[in-house]
Amino acid sequence: MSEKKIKNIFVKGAIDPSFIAESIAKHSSKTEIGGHSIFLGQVRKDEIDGKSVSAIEYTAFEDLALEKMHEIRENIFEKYPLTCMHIYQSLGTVKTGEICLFVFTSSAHRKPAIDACEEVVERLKAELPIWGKELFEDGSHQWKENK
Amino acid sequence: MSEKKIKNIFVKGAIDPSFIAESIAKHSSKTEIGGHSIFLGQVRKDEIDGKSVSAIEYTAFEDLALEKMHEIRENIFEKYPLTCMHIYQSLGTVKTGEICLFVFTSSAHRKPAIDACEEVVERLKAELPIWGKELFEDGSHQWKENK
Amino acid sequence: MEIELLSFGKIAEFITVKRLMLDGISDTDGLKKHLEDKFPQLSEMKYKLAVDKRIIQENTILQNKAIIAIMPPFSGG
Amino acid sequence: MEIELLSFGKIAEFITVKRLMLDGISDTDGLKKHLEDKFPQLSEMKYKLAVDKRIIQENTILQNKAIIAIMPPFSGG
Repeated sequence: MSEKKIKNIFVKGAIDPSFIAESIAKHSSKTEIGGHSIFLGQVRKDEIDGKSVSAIEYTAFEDLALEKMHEIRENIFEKYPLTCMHIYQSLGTVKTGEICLFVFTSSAHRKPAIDACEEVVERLKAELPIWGKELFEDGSHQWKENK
Repeated sequence: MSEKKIKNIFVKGAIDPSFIAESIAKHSSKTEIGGHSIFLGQVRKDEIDGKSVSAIEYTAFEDLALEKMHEIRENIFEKYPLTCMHIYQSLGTVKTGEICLFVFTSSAHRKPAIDACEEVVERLKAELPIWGKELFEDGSHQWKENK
Repeated sequence: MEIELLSFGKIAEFITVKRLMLDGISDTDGLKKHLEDKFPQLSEMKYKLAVDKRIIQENTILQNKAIIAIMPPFSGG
Repeated sequence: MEIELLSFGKIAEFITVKRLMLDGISDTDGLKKHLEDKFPQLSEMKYKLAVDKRIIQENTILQNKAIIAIMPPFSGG
């Protein structure tokens, strides 16, 4: 992991469950793995002042986000004995009920995969320059804020 | 959750990634969900004294396991604000690289789903009367022990 | 008194009897001693008993026709 | 000195200028004051600056042709 190979994490639009299935299936040849931990973000139909969110439109400062993600990835691999880690974040429009984030970690024993997955999700939300614009059914919008 | 409806968790053989994809896809209509946490157990090709595990054969005291799982499920729903929880454990033979456990929790915000998923995995492994017999390539076997 | 025996995992490899007549044994402590005498391998391992599908943590009175499960450490997941 | 501006999220709705000529401003503290005077909405919100793709935590000297990103709180995931 020491050479500076920046992996892309961004995908256009929603993440399809069949893509998640393919990702999982690819790991069947990695027979040193005993546990996978997956986090999926799904766009919630929040109601604000009687208006419903119909989609979130994601934008990012992509270069900076990928560099930051690379740094997080290296930290996480140093900290946990992981076999693999895969991260996908949507850009563009993702409708309510669709998947916008897919974090996938694997390790020989369950604990590192579980802990690393949670830490990646927290750090990604706190540190990556990505913005979600909540689009309402009436055409108005508001900017999402992470808690 | 108070009526005594015991759900089955056992599936025959390995859990197919396409089944996991279908499970995820079914949640797109539950638009109050913001986060899903998934744990997958995969059969590891451990080497013991130069012999490789080729599969694990799972058996269970099914009635007791399902009652215990029901109790755990009720505890978890009392403790965390979850939208849903799904649990599948293989019985019979699961080959190395295949999935033998699928725990899937969902909630409006990420934290309850993540914490509940981890707790269910820990409790399932500690409390459910299920046994894994590690089959080696040479026809011998040993009984798995959870850590 | 007659009880039904269910054995699982590694224990099912050496306790294959399904029914047991018990004389002078009235509780699970007595049953454990009886089983460990009869199956010395059992005394060398950890195991739990369930009586009528309830895992027991302490000595429990046995009823006629009780179903006793003998369970080695769990290894599901 | 001339700098390039990249604005994101909510901030991109009111800071649309892409280039800025700065007179008598040599660091990010000076730039922040300048931007907040020019765009009062900015002074009412939290934001971070990145200089040449590095998020800065403290006052930083600006070079000519620097690329400055103005970023509201992140909300990815």
